[in-house]
Amino acid sequence: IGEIQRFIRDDGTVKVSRSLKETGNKIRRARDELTKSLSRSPTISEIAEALEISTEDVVMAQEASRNPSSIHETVYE
Amino acid sequence: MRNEMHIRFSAVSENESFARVAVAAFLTNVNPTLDELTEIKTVVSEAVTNSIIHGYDHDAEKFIELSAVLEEGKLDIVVRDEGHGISDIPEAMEPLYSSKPELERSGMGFTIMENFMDEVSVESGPGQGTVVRLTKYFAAKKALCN
Amino acid sequence: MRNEMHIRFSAVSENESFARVAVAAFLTNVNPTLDELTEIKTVVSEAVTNSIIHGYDHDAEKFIELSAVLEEGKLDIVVRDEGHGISDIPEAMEPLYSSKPELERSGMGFTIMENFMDEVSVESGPGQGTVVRLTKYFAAKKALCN
Ligand SMILES: Nc1ncnc2c1ncn2[C@@H]1O[C@H](COP(=O)(O)OP(=O)(O)O)[C@@H](O)[C@H]1O
Ligand SMILES: Nc1ncnc2c1ncn2[C@@H]1O[C@H](COP(=O)(O)OP(=O)(O)O)[C@@H](O)[C@H]1O
Ligand SMILES: [Mg+2]
Ligand SMILES: [Mg+2]
Repeated sequence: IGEIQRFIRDDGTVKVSRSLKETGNKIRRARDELTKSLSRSPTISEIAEALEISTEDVVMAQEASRNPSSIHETVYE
Repeated sequence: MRNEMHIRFSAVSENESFARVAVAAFLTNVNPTLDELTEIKTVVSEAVTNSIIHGYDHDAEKFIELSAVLEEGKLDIVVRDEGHGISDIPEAMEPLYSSKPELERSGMGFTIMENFMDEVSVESGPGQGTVVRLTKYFAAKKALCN
Repeated sequence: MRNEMHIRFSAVSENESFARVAVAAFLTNVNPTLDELTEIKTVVSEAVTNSIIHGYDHDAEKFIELSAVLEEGKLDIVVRDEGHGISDIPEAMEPLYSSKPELERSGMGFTIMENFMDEVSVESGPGQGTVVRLTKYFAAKKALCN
Protein backbone atom coordinates (compact mmCIF):
# COMPACT_ATOMS: atom_id res chain seq x y z
CA ILE A 1 0.00 0.00 0.00
CA GLY A 2 2.94 2.37 0.73
CA GLU A 3 4.13 1.73 -2.83
CA ILE A 4 0.75 2.63 -4.24
CA GLN A 5 0.52 5.77 -2.17
CA ARG A 6 3.94 6.85 -3.34
CA PHE A 7 2.86 6.11 -6.88
CA ILE A 8 -0.24 8.21 -6.46
CA ARG A 9 1.70 11.07 -4.98
CA ASP A 10 4.22 10.94 -7.82
CA ASP A 11 1.71 10.66 -10.61
CA GLY A 12 3.04 13.74 -12.34
CA THR A 13 0.62 16.27 -10.95
CA VAL A 14 3.15 18.05 -8.74
CA LYS A 15 2.88 21.74 -9.49
CA VAL A 16 6.07 23.40 -10.63
CA SER A 17 5.53 26.29 -8.25
CA ARG A 18 5.79 24.00 -5.20
CA SER A 19 8.80 22.09 -6.44
CA LEU A 20 10.62 25.32 -7.33
CA LYS A 21 9.94 26.88 -3.93
CA GLU A 22 11.50 23.85 -2.23
CA THR A 23 14.56 24.06 -4.46
CA GLY A 24 14.66 27.81 -3.85
CA ASN A 25 15.07 27.23 -0.12
CA LYS A 26 17.97 24.82 -0.76
CA ILE A 27 19.58 27.42 -3.01
CA ARG A 28 19.37 30.03 -0.27
CA ARG A 29 21.09 27.71 2.18
CA ALA A 30 23.78 26.69 -0.33
CA ARG A 31 24.35 30.33 -1.21
CA ASP A 32 24.92 31.26 2.44
CA GLU A 33 27.32 28.34 3.01
CA LEU A 34 29.29 28.94 -0.17
CA THR A 35 29.46 32.69 0.42
CA LYS A 36 31.14 31.91 3.74
CA SER A 37 33.55 29.29 2.43
CA LEU A 38 34.49 31.21 -0.75
CA SER A 39 34.33 34.70 0.81
CA ARG A 40 32.40 35.87 -2.25
CA SER A 41 29.08 35.32 -3.96
CA PRO A 42 29.03 31.84 -5.55
CA THR A 43 28.52 31.52 -9.28
CA ILE A 44 25.43 29.91 -10.63
CA SER A 45 27.38 26.80 -11.67
CA GLU A 46 28.91 26.48 -8.19
CA ILE A 47 25.40 26.43 -6.72
CA ALA A 48 24.26 23.91 -9.32
CA GLU A 49 27.20 21.61 -8.53
CA ALA A 50 26.69 21.87 -4.78
CA LEU A 51 23.02 20.90 -5.08
CA GLU A 52 23.53 18.47 -7.99
CA ILE A 53 20.91 20.20 -10.10
CA SER A 54 21.08 21.94 -13.48
CA THR A 55 21.87 25.64 -13.83
CA GLU A 56 18.46 25.88 -15.51
CA ASP A 57 16.80 24.76 -12.29
CA VAL A 58 18.89 27.21 -10.29
CA VAL A 59 17.65 30.09 -12.47
CA MET A 60 14.01 29.00 -12.26
CA ALA A 61 14.04 28.23 -8.53
CA GLN A 62 15.88 31.40 -7.55
CA GLU A 63 13.11 33.40 -9.19
CA ALA A 64 10.32 31.30 -7.68
CA SER A 65 11.60 31.80 -4.14
CA ARG A 66 12.11 35.51 -4.59
CA ASN A 67 11.00 37.60 -1.69
CA PRO A 68 8.95 40.49 -3.10
CA SER A 69 10.53 42.96 -0.70
CA SER A 70 14.07 41.96 -1.66
CA ILE A 71 14.39 44.75 -4.23
CA HIS A 72 14.09 47.32 -1.52
CA GLU A 73 16.36 45.45 0.88
CA THR A 74 19.02 45.31 -1.83
CA VAL A 75 18.82 49.02 -2.43
CA TYR A 76 18.60 50.29 1.10
CA GLU A 77 20.97 47.91 2.82
CA MET B 1 -6.43 37.04 -21.69
CA ARG B 2 -3.93 36.59 -24.47
CA ASN B 3 -0.25 36.64 -23.58
CA GLU B 4 2.53 36.35 -26.13
CA MET B 5 6.27 36.43 -26.45
CA HIS B 6 8.55 36.30 -29.44
CA ILE B 7 12.26 35.66 -29.10
CA ARG B 8 14.96 35.97 -31.72
CA PHE B 9 18.33 34.57 -30.70
CA SER B 10 21.71 33.56 -32.10
CA ALA B 11 21.78 29.99 -33.45
CA VAL B 12 24.36 28.65 -30.99
CA SER B 13 23.93 25.51 -28.90
CA GLU B 14 24.39 27.51 -25.66
CA ASN B 15 21.04 29.12 -26.40
CA GLU B 16 19.23 25.79 -26.42
CA SER B 17 19.11 26.00 -22.64
CA PHE B 18 18.14 29.69 -22.78
CA ALA B 19 15.21 28.88 -25.08
CA ARG B 20 14.03 26.09 -22.78
CA VAL B 21 14.10 28.26 -19.67
CA ALA B 22 12.49 31.22 -21.45
CA VAL B 23 9.51 29.10 -22.47
CA ALA B 24 9.33 27.56 -18.99
CA ALA B 25 9.36 31.01 -17.38
CA PHE B 26 6.67 32.22 -19.75
CA LEU B 27 4.53 29.23 -18.76
CA THR B 28 4.96 29.82 -15.03
CA ASN B 29 1.89 32.06 -15.30
CA VAL B 30 -0.34 29.01 -15.91
CA ASN B 31 1.35 27.06 -13.09
CA PRO B 32 1.87 23.81 -15.03
CA THR B 33 2.79 20.48 -13.46
CA LEU B 34 6.44 19.39 -13.45
CA ASP B 35 5.65 16.79 -16.10
CA GLU B 36 3.94 19.26 -18.39
CA LEU B 37 6.85 21.66 -18.07
CA THR B 38 9.42 18.94 -18.71
CA GLU B 39 7.56 17.89 -21.83
CA ILE B 40 7.33 21.40 -23.22
CA LYS B 41 10.99 22.05 -22.50
CA THR B 42 11.98 18.80 -24.22
CA VAL B 43 9.95 19.68 -27.29
CA VAL B 44 11.45 23.18 -27.49
CA SER B 45 14.94 21.66 -27.20
CA GLU B 46 14.30 19.26 -30.05
CA ALA B 47 12.98 21.94 -32.39
CA VAL B 48 15.69 24.48 -31.55
CA THR B 49 18.45 21.88 -31.85
CA ASN B 50 17.12 20.89 -35.25
CA SER B 51 17.33 24.51 -36.41
CA ILE B 52 20.89 24.86 -35.13
CA ILE B 53 22.20 21.53 -36.45
CA HIS B 54 20.14 20.80 -39.55
CA GLY B 55 18.85 24.25 -40.50
CA TYR B 56 22.04 26.22 -40.05
CA ASP B 57 24.89 23.68 -39.76
CA HIS B 58 25.99 25.54 -36.62
CA ASP B 59 26.33 29.00 -38.18
CA ALA B 60 26.50 31.31 -35.13
CA GLU B 61 25.73 34.37 -37.26
CA LYS B 62 22.21 33.10 -37.98
CA PHE B 63 19.07 33.57 -35.91
CA ILE B 64 16.22 31.41 -34.65
CA GLU B 65 12.77 32.72 -33.83
CA LEU B 66 10.77 31.18 -31.01
CA SER B 67 7.24 32.32 -30.23
CA ALA B 68 4.80 31.30 -27.55
CA VAL B 69 1.20 32.42 -27.38
CA LEU B 70 -1.05 31.53 -24.46
CA GLU B 71 -4.78 32.03 -24.78
CA GLU B 72 -7.42 30.33 -22.68
CA GLY B 73 -5.37 27.24 -21.88
CA LYS B 74 -4.10 26.84 -25.42
CA LEU B 75 -0.37 27.13 -25.93
CA ASP B 76 1.00 27.70 -29.43
CA ILE B 77 4.74 27.45 -29.90
CA VAL B 78 6.44 28.30 -33.19
CA VAL B 79 10.12 27.64 -33.94
CA ARG B 80 11.35 29.19 -37.17
CA ASP B 81 14.69 29.23 -38.95
CA GLU B 82 15.77 30.55 -42.33
CA GLY B 83 18.10 27.64 -42.99
CA HIS B 84 18.44 24.83 -45.51
CA GLY B 85 14.90 23.53 -45.12
CA ILE B 86 13.55 20.01 -45.58
CA SER B 87 12.78 18.51 -49.00
CA ASP B 88 10.78 15.45 -47.92
CA ILE B 89 8.79 16.36 -44.80
CA PRO B 90 6.93 13.02 -44.30
CA GLU B 91 10.25 11.15 -44.50
CA ALA B 92 11.90 13.62 -42.07
CA MET B 93 9.08 13.07 -39.58
CA GLU B 94 9.33 9.27 -39.63
CA PRO B 95 10.55 7.76 -36.36
CA LEU B 96 14.30 7.02 -36.47
CA TYR B 97 14.87 8.89 -39.73
CA SER B 98 17.88 11.21 -39.53
CA SER B 99 19.84 12.82 -42.34
CA LYS B 100 22.82 13.04 -39.97
CA PRO B 101 23.04 9.62 -38.31
CA GLU B 102 26.84 10.07 -38.18
CA LEU B 103 26.31 12.73 -35.46
CA GLU B 104 24.54 10.14 -33.33
CA ARG B 105 21.29 11.97 -33.82
CA SER B 106 18.52 9.61 -32.80
CA GLY B 107 16.07 10.55 -35.53
CA MET B 108 13.44 10.86 -32.80
CA GLY B 109 13.06 14.65 -32.62
CA PHE B 110 9.79 14.93 -34.53
CA THR B 111 8.45 11.77 -32.91
CA ILE B 112 9.04 13.28 -29.47
CA MET B 113 7.29 16.49 -30.54
CA GLU B 114 4.28 14.54 -31.81
CA ASN B 115 4.19 12.49 -28.66
CA PHE B 116 4.24 15.37 -26.18
CA MET B 117 2.16 17.93 -28.08
CA ASP B 118 -1.45 17.85 -29.23
CA GLU B 119 -0.69 19.22 -32.70
CA VAL B 120 2.51 19.43 -34.72
CA SER B 121 2.85 20.91 -38.18
CA VAL B 122 5.93 21.53 -40.30
CA GLU B 123 6.28 24.00 -43.14
CA SER B 124 9.55 23.75 -45.04
CA GLY B 125 11.20 23.47 -48.40
CA PRO B 126 14.78 23.33 -49.74
CA GLY B 127 16.40 26.75 -49.20
CA GLN B 128 13.21 28.12 -47.65
CA GLY B 129 13.86 27.58 -43.97
CA THR B 130 11.65 25.64 -41.60
CA VAL B 131 8.67 26.56 -39.43
CA VAL B 132 7.56 24.08 -36.76
CA ARG B 133 4.21 24.79 -35.09
CA LEU B 134 3.40 23.03 -31.84
CA THR B 135 0.12 23.22 -29.94
CA LYS B 136 -0.82 22.02 -26.50
CA TYR B 137 -4.13 22.35 -24.68
CA PHE B 138 -3.41 23.13 -21.07
CA ALA B 139 -6.81 23.61 -19.55
CA ALA B 140 -8.05 20.21 -20.78
CA LYS B 141 -5.01 18.43 -19.40
CA LYS B 142 -5.45 20.17 -16.08
CA ALA B 143 -9.09 19.23 -15.75
CA LEU B 144 -8.10 15.59 -16.22
CA CYS B 145 -5.48 15.73 -13.49
CA ASN B 146 -7.55 17.37 -10.78
CA MET C 1 31.82 35.36 -29.78
CA ARG C 2 28.78 37.56 -29.98
CA ASN C 3 25.52 36.20 -28.62
CA GLU C 4 22.25 38.06 -28.80
CA MET C 5 18.59 37.71 -27.97
CA HIS C 6 15.63 39.96 -28.64
CA ILE C 7 12.30 39.42 -26.94
CA ARG C 8 8.99 41.05 -27.67
CA PHE C 9 6.27 40.37 -25.10
CA SER C 10 2.83 41.55 -23.98
CA ALA C 11 2.96 44.49 -21.57
CA VAL C 12 1.37 42.68 -18.61
CA SER C 13 2.84 42.55 -15.11
CA GLU C 14 2.94 38.72 -15.19
CA ASN C 15 5.70 39.06 -17.78
CA GLU C 16 7.93 41.02 -15.45
CA SER C 17 9.05 37.74 -13.94
CA PHE C 18 9.33 36.16 -17.40
CA ALA C 19 11.65 38.98 -18.51
CA ARG C 20 13.82 38.56 -15.41
CA VAL C 21 14.23 34.82 -15.88
CA ALA C 22 14.83 35.13 -19.63
CA VAL C 23 17.73 37.52 -19.06
CA ALA C 24 19.08 35.34 -16.24
CA ALA C 25 18.91 32.26 -18.47
CA PHE C 26 20.66 34.10 -21.28
CA LEU C 27 23.44 35.13 -18.87
CA THR C 28 23.98 31.59 -17.61
CA ASN C 29 26.47 31.25 -20.48
CA VAL C 30 28.89 33.64 -18.72
CA ASN C 31 28.42 31.91 -15.34
CA PRO C 32 27.59 34.99 -13.26
CA THR C 33 27.55 35.04 -9.48
CA LEU C 34 24.16 34.98 -7.77
CA ASP C 35 24.74 38.61 -6.70
CA GLU C 36 25.44 39.72 -10.26
CA LEU C 37 22.36 37.88 -11.42
CA THR C 38 20.16 39.46 -8.76
CA GLU C 39 21.40 42.92 -9.75
CA ILE C 40 20.74 42.44 -13.46
CA LYS C 41 17.31 40.97 -12.76
CA THR C 42 16.43 43.88 -10.50
CA VAL C 43 17.44 46.35 -13.17
CA VAL C 44 15.41 44.53 -15.83
CA SER C 45 12.40 44.51 -13.49
CA GLU C 46 12.62 48.26 -12.94
CA ALA C 47 12.85 49.08 -16.64
CA VAL C 48 10.10 46.63 -17.67
CA THR C 49 7.80 47.78 -14.86
CA ASN C 50 8.30 51.39 -15.96
CA SER C 51 7.24 50.50 -19.50
CA ILE C 52 4.13 48.67 -18.24
CA ILE C 53 3.05 51.29 -15.69
CA HIS C 54 4.29 54.62 -17.05
CA GLY C 55 4.73 53.86 -20.74
CA TYR C 56 1.52 51.96 -21.36
CA ASP C 57 -0.72 52.59 -18.32
CA HIS C 58 -1.23 48.80 -18.12
CA ASP C 59 -2.51 48.32 -21.68
CA ALA C 60 -2.18 44.54 -22.18
CA GLU C 61 -2.50 44.90 -25.95
CA LYS C 62 0.85 46.68 -26.16
CA PHE C 63 4.34 45.19 -26.45
CA ILE C 64 7.70 45.65 -24.80
CA GLU C 65 11.01 44.83 -26.47
CA LEU C 66 13.90 43.54 -24.41
CA SER C 67 17.29 42.84 -25.97
CA ALA C 68 20.49 41.47 -24.53
CA VAL C 69 23.78 41.32 -26.38
CA LEU C 70 26.83 39.64 -24.89
CA GLU C 71 30.22 40.26 -26.45
CA GLU C 72 33.55 39.73 -24.71
CA GLY C 73 32.29 40.28 -21.20
CA LYS C 74 30.20 43.30 -22.15
CA LEU C 75 26.47 43.01 -21.64
CA ASP C 76 24.15 45.48 -23.36
CA ILE C 77 20.51 45.42 -22.36
CA VAL C 78 17.89 47.51 -24.13
CA VAL C 79 14.28 47.92 -22.93
CA ARG C 80 12.01 49.67 -25.40
CA ASP C 81 8.35 50.65 -25.37
CA GLU C 82 6.20 52.68 -27.74
CA GLY C 83 4.25 54.35 -24.96
CA HIS C 84 3.68 57.85 -23.66
CA GLY C 85 7.35 58.74 -23.34
CA ILE C 86 9.07 61.13 -20.91
CA SER C 87 9.11 64.90 -21.42
CA ASP C 88 11.79 65.85 -18.88
CA ILE C 89 14.38 63.06 -18.73
CA PRO C 90 16.79 64.62 -16.18
CA GLU C 91 13.88 65.22 -13.80
CA ALA C 92 12.58 61.66 -14.32
CA MET C 93 16.02 60.26 -13.46
CA GLU C 94 16.34 62.20 -10.20
CA PRO C 95 16.25 60.00 -7.08
CA LEU C 96 12.77 59.87 -5.52
CA TYR C 97 11.08 61.62 -8.47
CA SER C 98 7.91 59.82 -9.52
CA SER C 99 5.06 61.05 -11.67
CA LYS C 100 2.82 58.49 -9.97
CA PRO C 101 3.58 58.78 -6.25
CA GLU C 102 -0.06 57.85 -5.56
CA LEU C 103 0.74 54.29 -6.71
CA GLU C 104 3.40 54.01 -4.03
CA ARG C 105 6.10 54.03 -6.65
CA SER C 106 9.36 54.80 -4.90
CA GLY C 107 10.80 57.02 -7.60
CA MET C 108 13.99 54.95 -7.32
CA GLY C 109 13.83 52.95 -10.56
CA PHE C 110 16.39 54.93 -12.54
CA THR C 111 18.57 55.34 -9.46
CA ILE C 112 18.65 51.56 -9.02
CA MET C 113 19.59 51.13 -12.69
CA GLU C 114 22.42 53.64 -12.39
CA ASN C 115 23.60 52.00 -9.21
CA PHE C 116 23.82 48.45 -10.54
CA MET C 117 24.89 49.09 -14.14
CA ASP C 118 28.05 50.68 -15.54
CA GLU C 119 26.20 52.81 -18.10
CA VAL C 120 22.57 53.93 -18.36
CA SER C 121 21.10 56.05 -21.12
CA VAL C 122 17.51 57.04 -21.82
CA GLU C 123 16.03 58.14 -25.11
CA SER C 124 12.46 59.39 -24.92
CA GLY C 125 10.01 62.13 -25.76
CA PRO C 126 6.28 62.77 -25.32
CA GLY C 127 4.35 60.32 -27.52
CA GLN C 128 7.59 58.81 -28.83
CA GLY C 129 8.04 55.86 -26.49
CA THR C 130 11.08 55.19 -24.36
CA VAL C 131 14.36 53.35 -24.93
CA VAL C 132 16.51 52.51 -21.91
CA ARG C 133 20.05 51.26 -22.62
CA LEU C 134 21.94 49.52 -19.85
CA THR C 135 25.53 48.32 -20.03
CA LYS C 136 27.52 46.15 -17.67
CA TYR C 137 31.09 44.91 -17.98
CA PHE C 138 31.17 41.35 -16.78
CA ALA C 139 34.76 40.28 -17.30
CA ALA C 140 36.09 43.27 -15.36
CA LYS C 141 33.73 42.61 -12.46
CA LYS C 142 34.75 38.99 -12.33
CA ALA C 143 38.46 39.72 -12.35
CA LEU C 144 37.90 42.05 -9.40
CA CYS C 145 36.02 39.40 -7.48
CA ASN C 146 38.62 36.64 -7.83
N1 LIG D 1 15.04 22.92 -38.84
C1 LIG D 1 15.40 21.97 -39.74
N2 LIG D 1 16.06 22.33 -40.87
C2 LIG D 1 16.43 21.40 -41.77
N3 LIG D 1 16.19 20.07 -41.63
C3 LIG D 1 15.55 19.65 -40.53
C4 LIG D 1 15.11 20.57 -39.53
N4 LIG D 1 14.50 19.87 -38.57
C5 LIG D 1 14.53 18.58 -38.95
N5 LIG D 1 15.16 18.43 -40.12
C6 LIG D 1 15.36 17.16 -40.86
O1 LIG D 1 14.51 16.18 -40.29
C7 LIG D 1 15.28 15.06 -39.85
C8 LIG D 1 14.63 14.42 -38.65
O2 LIG D 1 14.67 15.29 -37.53
P1 LIG D 1 14.61 14.63 -36.09
O3 LIG D 1 13.40 13.79 -36.01
O4 LIG D 1 14.73 15.73 -35.08
O5 LIG D 1 15.89 13.70 -36.03
P2 LIG D 1 17.44 14.07 -35.87
O6 LIG D 1 17.53 15.51 -35.46
O7 LIG D 1 17.90 13.15 -34.80
O8 LIG D 1 18.09 13.84 -37.20
C9 LIG D 1 16.66 15.62 -39.61
O9 LIG D 1 17.65 14.60 -39.69
C10 LIG D 1 16.78 16.65 -40.73
O10 LIG D 1 17.12 16.03 -41.95
N1 LIG E 1 9.02 53.70 -19.91
C1 LIG E 1 8.57 54.89 -19.42
N2 LIG E 1 7.59 55.58 -20.06
C2 LIG E 1 7.13 56.77 -19.59
N3 LIG E 1 7.60 57.35 -18.46
C3 LIG E 1 8.58 56.73 -17.77
C4 LIG E 1 9.11 55.48 -18.21
N4 LIG E 1 10.08 55.12 -17.34
C5 LIG E 1 10.15 56.08 -16.42
N5 LIG E 1 9.24 57.06 -16.66
C6 LIG E 1 9.05 58.31 -15.86
O1 LIG E 1 10.16 58.46 -15.00
C7 LIG E 1 9.72 58.54 -13.65
C8 LIG E 1 10.75 57.94 -12.73
O2 LIG E 1 10.89 56.56 -12.93
P1 LIG E 1 11.42 55.66 -11.74
O3 LIG E 1 12.74 56.22 -11.29
O4 LIG E 1 11.42 54.24 -12.17
O5 LIG E 1 10.37 55.92 -10.58
P2 LIG E 1 8.89 55.34 -10.40
O6 LIG E 1 8.68 54.22 -11.41
O7 LIG E 1 8.88 54.82 -9.00
O8 LIG E 1 7.96 56.48 -10.64
C9 LIG E 1 8.37 57.85 -13.63
O9 LIG E 1 7.57 58.27 -12.55
C10 LIG E 1 7.80 58.24 -14.99
O10 LIG E 1 7.26 59.54 -14.94
MG1 LIG F 1 16.43 16.41 -33.98
MG1 LIG G 1 9.98 52.71 -11.80
